[in-house]
Amino acid sequence: MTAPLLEIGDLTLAYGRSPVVTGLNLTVAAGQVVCLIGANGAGKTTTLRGISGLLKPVCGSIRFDGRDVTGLPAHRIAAAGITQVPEGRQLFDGMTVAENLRMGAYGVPDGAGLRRRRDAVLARFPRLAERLDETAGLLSGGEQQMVAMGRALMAEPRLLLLDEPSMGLAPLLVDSVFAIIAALRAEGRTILLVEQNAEAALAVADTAYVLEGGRVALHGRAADIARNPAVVGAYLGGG
Amino acid sequence: MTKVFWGSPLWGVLGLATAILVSPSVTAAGSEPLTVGAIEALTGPASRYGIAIRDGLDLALDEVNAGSGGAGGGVLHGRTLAIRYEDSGGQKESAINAARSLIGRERVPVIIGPTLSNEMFAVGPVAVERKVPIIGTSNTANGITDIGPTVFRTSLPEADVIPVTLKTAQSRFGVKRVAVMYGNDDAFTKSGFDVFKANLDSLGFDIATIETFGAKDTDFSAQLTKIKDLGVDAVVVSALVEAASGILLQARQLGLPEKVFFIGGNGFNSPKLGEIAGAAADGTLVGSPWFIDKADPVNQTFVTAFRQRYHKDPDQFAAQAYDTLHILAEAINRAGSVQSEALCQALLQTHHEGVMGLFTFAADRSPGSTAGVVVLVMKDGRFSVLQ
Amino acid sequence: MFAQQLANGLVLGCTYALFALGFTLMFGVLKVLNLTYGFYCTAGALVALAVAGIPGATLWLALPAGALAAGGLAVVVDTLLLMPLRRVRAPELSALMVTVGAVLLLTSLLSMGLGTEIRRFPPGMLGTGTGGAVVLGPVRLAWSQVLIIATTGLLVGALLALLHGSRLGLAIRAVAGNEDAARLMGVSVARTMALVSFLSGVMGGAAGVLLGLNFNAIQPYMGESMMLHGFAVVIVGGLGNIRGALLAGVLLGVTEVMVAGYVDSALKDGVAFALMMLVLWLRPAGLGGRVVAPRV
Amino acid sequence: MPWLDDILWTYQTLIHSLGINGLLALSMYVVLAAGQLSLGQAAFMGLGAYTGALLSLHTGLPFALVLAASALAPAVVAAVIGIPTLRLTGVYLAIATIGLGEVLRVVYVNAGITGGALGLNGIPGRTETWMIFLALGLALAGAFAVGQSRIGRAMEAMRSDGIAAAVMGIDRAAGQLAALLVSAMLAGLAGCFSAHSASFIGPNDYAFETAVTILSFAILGGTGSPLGPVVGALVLTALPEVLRPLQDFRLVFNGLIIVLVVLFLPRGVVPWRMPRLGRLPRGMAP
Amino acid sequence: MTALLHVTGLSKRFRGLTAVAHVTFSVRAGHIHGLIGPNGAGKTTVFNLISGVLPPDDGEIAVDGRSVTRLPVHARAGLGLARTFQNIRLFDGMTVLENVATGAHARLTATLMQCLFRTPAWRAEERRLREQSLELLEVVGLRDRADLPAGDLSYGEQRRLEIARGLASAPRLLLLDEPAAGMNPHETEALARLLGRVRDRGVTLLLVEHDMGFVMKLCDWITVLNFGRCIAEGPPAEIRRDPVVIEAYLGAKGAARLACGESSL
Repeated sequence: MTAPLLEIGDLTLAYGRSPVVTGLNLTVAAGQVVCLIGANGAGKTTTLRGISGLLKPVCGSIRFDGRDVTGLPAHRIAAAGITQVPEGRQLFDGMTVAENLRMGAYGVPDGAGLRRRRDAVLARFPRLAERLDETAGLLSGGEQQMVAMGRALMAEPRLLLLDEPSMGLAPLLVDSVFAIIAALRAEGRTILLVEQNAEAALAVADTAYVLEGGRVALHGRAADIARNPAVVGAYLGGG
Repeated sequence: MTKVFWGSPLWGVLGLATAILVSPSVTAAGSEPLTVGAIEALTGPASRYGIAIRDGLDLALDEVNAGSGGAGGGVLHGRTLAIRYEDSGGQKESAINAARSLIGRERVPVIIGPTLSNEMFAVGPVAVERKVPIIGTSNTANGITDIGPTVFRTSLPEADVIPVTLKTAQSRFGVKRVAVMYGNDDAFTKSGFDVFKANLDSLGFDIATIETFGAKDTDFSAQLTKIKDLGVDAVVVSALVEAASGILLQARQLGLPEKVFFIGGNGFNSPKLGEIAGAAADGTLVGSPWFIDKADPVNQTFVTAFRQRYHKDPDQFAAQAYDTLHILAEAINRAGSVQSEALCQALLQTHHEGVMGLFTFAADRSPGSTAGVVVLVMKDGRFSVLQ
Repeated sequence: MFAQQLANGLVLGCTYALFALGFTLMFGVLKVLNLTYGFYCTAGALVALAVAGIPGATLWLALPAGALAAGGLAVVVDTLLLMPLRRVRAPELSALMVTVGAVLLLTSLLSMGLGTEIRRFPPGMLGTGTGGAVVLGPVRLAWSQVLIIATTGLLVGALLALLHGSRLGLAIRAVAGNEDAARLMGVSVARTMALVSFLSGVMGGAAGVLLGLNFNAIQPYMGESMMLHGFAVVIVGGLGNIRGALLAGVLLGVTEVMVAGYVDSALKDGVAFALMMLVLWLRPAGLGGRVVAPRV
Repeated sequence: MPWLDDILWTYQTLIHSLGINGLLALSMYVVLAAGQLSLGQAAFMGLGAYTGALLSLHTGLPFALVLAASALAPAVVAAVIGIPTLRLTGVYLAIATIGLGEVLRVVYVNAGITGGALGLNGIPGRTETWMIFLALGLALAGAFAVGQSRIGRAMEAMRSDGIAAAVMGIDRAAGQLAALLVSAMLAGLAGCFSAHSASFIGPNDYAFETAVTILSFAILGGTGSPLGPVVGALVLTALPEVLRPLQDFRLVFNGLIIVLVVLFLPRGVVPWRMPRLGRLPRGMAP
Repeated sequence: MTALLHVTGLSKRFRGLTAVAHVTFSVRAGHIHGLIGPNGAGKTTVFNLISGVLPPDDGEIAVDGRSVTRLPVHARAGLGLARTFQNIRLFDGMTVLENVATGAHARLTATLMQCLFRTPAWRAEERRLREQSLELLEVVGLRDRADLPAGDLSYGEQRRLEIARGLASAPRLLLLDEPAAGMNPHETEALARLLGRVRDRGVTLLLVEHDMGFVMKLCDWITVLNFGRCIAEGPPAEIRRDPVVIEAYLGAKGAARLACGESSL
C-alpha cells in the first residue's frame, strides 16, 4: 500500500460544548473505497463534516495527500480535491439541474474542460441530460441523488465523500446508487462512504470502520467486518 | 451571577451621575457680571439658526459692555453683562431642562431664546411659572406670546410680513389667481401657510388649489403638474429653503411658464435659494423683516462689524438677535433692576432704532411695527429689494 | 395631464425601485435586514459631490466614484458589524439591532460633521438646472429623469444578467440557496457575502447620486427618508425578489403620484404604508412571492 | 426646605423623564422578551400622548380615565399591525412598526384635531411625579410577577425555540401578540404622562430616532430581567444631563451603545437573569 | 385495550419527494410502540405530522377517537400529546428545572391575574410544579443539575432532559424521536429502564429508534416504514423474522446470514 491519501489522527469534533467525535483515527488509501458505518448519532456525518471543513476540529489533524488541511475553510478543502455529497443531497433547489452541475465545477472556468466534465457526467447519468433545464427541487428523489452525485463528480475530486447516498430511495434506486459506487471504484476513484445500509456498503468497500458513540469500535477489511456477528447483530437487534 | 451584577460598569456611571447632580451650583451675587440665559440650538439640524443667533448676540454683547451706546460700559451702572448659553440641540426636552437649570440653578433673571417655535411652546410655560421674562428672537409661529405674560418676541411673526408681500404682488404684478403649496409637517411652514391662507382670503385672491408636501420630500412633480394645468398667475409657497429650491427647479423642469412666479414665506428668505435653484428662482418674491443691503447707517455698521468679526455675512436671525440684546440691555437700564415686573414693564416701553428699523413692542409683547419689512425679488440667484 | 402624471409616477417609481434593488439583494443573500443601507445612498451622493468639486470632473467620473465608495463602505460595515454575529450564529434580530444602532450612529456622526444643510451638484452637470428636457407629446421629462429610468432598467437588467448568466452570479445564488452546499462546491461564502455587500452598496450609492442629481438635494438624511419607501417596495415586491422590487417600486411611485394628483397630496405619504399593510394582510409573500415564514 | 424644592423644580423634567423612559424601556422589554423586535414604541408613545392630550384638552374626564384611554388606543393599533406580521419572521414586525411611526406622523400632521404640524400646546400639567413612579413600580412588579410564572416561562420558550414551545402547548402567535399589546399599552401610558408633563407635543416628537433611543435603553440594560431595561433607561436619561458635553453626541452615543452592546456585551450591563420558577419551597433542596 | 392514537392514510410530499404515503397504524394505550425503518423512510415526518409541526397533505390523525388533524401544534399538547426531537431542541438559556416546568405549560391553570397577584392558588400550583419537576428530574437522573443552564448539559443529559420535559405535561402519549441516538450502550440500557418506568406510570410511548437491540427489547408493537409506506407491523418477534423487513435493512444476503446466528453488540 502506498502512503494514504487521507490520514486522520486523534480527531475530536464538537457542536458547541458537547463532543460528538473523540480521538478518531482513520486512513483512506488512494484508489480505495472506505466505508463508515454505525448507529445514528454515532458521529459518521459529523466526521465527514469535519473532513470537508464544514466543522472546525477541536483537536487532531487531517492530512490530505501529505498536506496538512486541518482547520482549513471548506472552500479551500474543496479546492484541494475533496468533494462531499452531503446527507439529504443539499441541492440548490431553486436552480436548474444544469446550474447545479455547473456549481459542482465551480473552480473551473467556462470552456472546453468544463464541457468535457459535463459530457462525462451526463454520459454516466443519461437521465439528467433530459432534465437539464428543470428546477432541481422539483425532481424525484432518485433524480435528485443523481444530480447530487453528478454535481460532485463535476469537480473530478481526488477524494469523494458520500454521506448516506441511498437514504430515502426505493430499492431499485438503491441498487443503482451502489452500482455507480462500484463503477467509480472500478475506475480507481477514492471514496469515503457513510451508509446506513451496512450490507450494501460493506459489499462495495475495501475497508470499513464501525463507529460507536463517536469512537472507532472496530475497523478492518470490509469483508471481515461484514462477517463479524456483532456488526450483523447491531443492525437488526439480537435477542 | 450576582457577582457580575455588582461588578458591572453601571455603578461607576450611577456614582458619577449622583456626584454631579448634588454638587452645589455657583450663584452670582454682588458686582459680579449680570448673567442672562440663552437657550439656542447650537447642535443638531437647527444649529444653523442657533449659531447665527449666538453670533448676533455676542456681537451686541461686546458693544453693550464696551459702552458703544454712549452711557458707559455694561448695564446698571457698570455691571458687565454676560450670557450663559445652554444648547438645546433643537430638542424640546433639552430646552426645558436648560430653562429649568437656568432658572432654578443659575437663577438668571431673563432668558433669550429658544431658537424654534416648538421649543418656545415647551419652554414658555416653565418661564411663566417662575415669572421669568423670556424673549424669543426667532419664533415666528402664531400664538407664541399667548403662552403667558412674561413671553416676548422680537421676531416679526409671519402674520406681519406676509400681508406686505401679498399686497405688493397684487398691486405691482396684478396677481389674482394663485395656487398654494405648503409643507404640512413642519410647524414653521404650516403656520406660514395659515397666515397666507387668511390673508389670501381677506385680500380677495382666487385660490385655485392647495397642495401639501412633507419636509423630507424631494419629488413635487405630482403637485406641480396639477398646478401647471390650472393656469394660475403665481404660486404661493410656504416651505423651508430645501423644499423651496426643489419646488422651483422641478416647476421649471415640468415647463411651468416663466411668467408664473413664486411668492414665498420666510423660509424662502435665504441666499441658499438662489445658490441651489439658480435661474429657476428668478422672479420669486419674498417678504423679509430685514435685508443685508438695507442702506441705513445702523444696518451698515452692523453688517461691517459682523463681517469683520465672523468673516461671513449676517442673516436675519443674527440681525434679530443683535437687536434683541440691545433692546434687553436698554430695558434693564430703564428698569433699574432685573426684577420681573419692572423688567417686563421696561421691555414694553421699548423704542429702539435698530438694524430692523424702529422697534416697539405691541401690547401682546410681539413687535409693534412692520415698518422695517421689505419685499425682495430674486434675480440671477440673488435677492434684491424690490424697487 | 394624465400622461404627464403617469410619467411622473414612473420616474418616482424608478427611484424607489433603484433604491430598493441593493436592499432586496442584500436581504436575499445575506438574510439580514440591513438598515444602514440608506446610509450608503447618502455616502454615495456625498462622495460624488466631493469628486464633482474637482475641476474638470464630470458626472461620468463622479457617479462611479460615489457608487464604488458606497460599495466599499458597505463591505466595511458588513465586516465590522455583521460578520462577527454571523460567526457566532447570533439570532436574526441581533443583526437587525446592530444595523439599527449603526444607522443612527453613522447618520448623526455625518450630520454633526457636515451639518444638515442641503448640498447640490455644481450647475451644468447633466440634467441640473432648468435646461435640457425631452418633450414627447404632452409629456416632459428632464434629462436627469430620463437618466433615472434608463439606469433603473439597466441595473435591473445587469443584476439579473449577473445572477443568471455568470459564474459569480451562480455563486451568489448558491450561497443564498444553501450556504453549506456552496462551501462544499468550493465557494468562499465569506468572500461571496462581501461581494454581495459591495454590489448592494454600489447600487445604493448609485441610487444616491442619481437621486441627488434629479432632486438637486444631497444631505445626510436623504437615505433615511428613502428607507420607508424602500421597506414598502421590498415587502410589496417580496423580500429578496429583484423583479418584484422593480414592479413594486413602479407601482408605489405611480400610486403615490396618482393619489397626490387626483385625490389629495396630503395622503401621498400614507400610500407606501397602506400598500405595505395591504400586502401583509392579503399576500404576505409579496407580489413576487418568496415568503420568509417563521419556524412554526 | 426651599433648596430641596428648588432642586426638585430644576430637575423636575429630568425626574419625570427618568420615570417615563423607564416605562418606555419596560415596554420595549416586553416585546423583546417574547422574541420580537418592535421599532414602533415611539409611535405607540405618541399615540398615547395625543390621545391623552386631546382628552384633557377637550373633555373633563378624570385623569385616571384619560390614562386608561391612552393605554388602550395604541393597543388597538398594535393589534392591526401585529396580527398579520406575527405570523411571519421577526423582520416583518420591525419593518411594519417603523412604517407605523411614519404613518402616524402623517395622520397627526393632516388631522385637524391634532393641531397639524404645530402640535398641541397648553396641555394641563396633570402628571405628578408620584404617578409616574407608581406606574413604573407597578409595571416593574407586574413584569417580575408575570415573568416568574408560566407566562414568563412561555415567553422565554417562544423566544428560545418556537417549535419546541409550540409542542409544549404554547401558542406563539397569540403570546407574541399579547406581548405587543401590553407593550403598546405601557408605551401609551408613558406617552400620556409625558404629554401632561411637558405641556406641548408635536408630530415629530415620536420619530425613528426616539424609537431607537428606546431600544438602546433596553439593549444597554440587558433583557435578562425587567430590571435591566429600566436601569438602562435611567443611565441613558441621566447621562446627557450629567455629562453636558455628551449632549452633542446624544444620538451618536445611543447608536454606538446599541452596536457595541450587541457585539460585545449581549447580556447588557445588568446581566442578571431572572429565575423563571419561584424558589418558594427552599426546604426540599437535595 | 383501545387505540389511543389512530393514524389513517397519512400522506406528505415535499416539493418532488413523497416523504409519507398513505400511512395507517394505531397505537394502543399502555404500549411502547416502535416506528422503525431505514434513514429517510419518513419516520420523523410522521412524528412532525402527528405533533402538528407539519400539516399533512392527506389523511387523518385521531387521539382517543377525536380528530386532531387540523388542530394547531400548541392545541395538541392539551390533548395529552408530547414529544422530543431528533436534533434536541431545549430552551438553552433556561435552567434545567425551568425547561421541565415549561413542559408543564399546557396543564397549568393559573390565569394572568393569578400570576400578577401571586394568589395562594398560584403559589400552590407553582410549589406543586416545582416539586413535580424536581421529581421528574430525579427520575431521569438530573436532579443535581436542576439549576444549570440547559445548554451546559452533555449530549446524553440533554436527551434525558428532553424526555423529562416531555413528561412534565403529564401526557397520555409521548413521541420520542431517536431517544438513544448518541448514547453509549450503558446509557442506552439505563434509558430502556427509564422508558419502562414511564410506561408503568401509564404513559403510552411511540418511538423512532435505530438501535434495534433497544427497540426489540423494549417495544410491545412495531410498525416498519420504508419509502414513506408501512411495510410491516407486529410484535418484535414477528418483525425480526419478517423477510420484507430484513430485506429493507440488510438486503437478502444479510437476512440469510442473520437467520443462522443472532447476537448483539
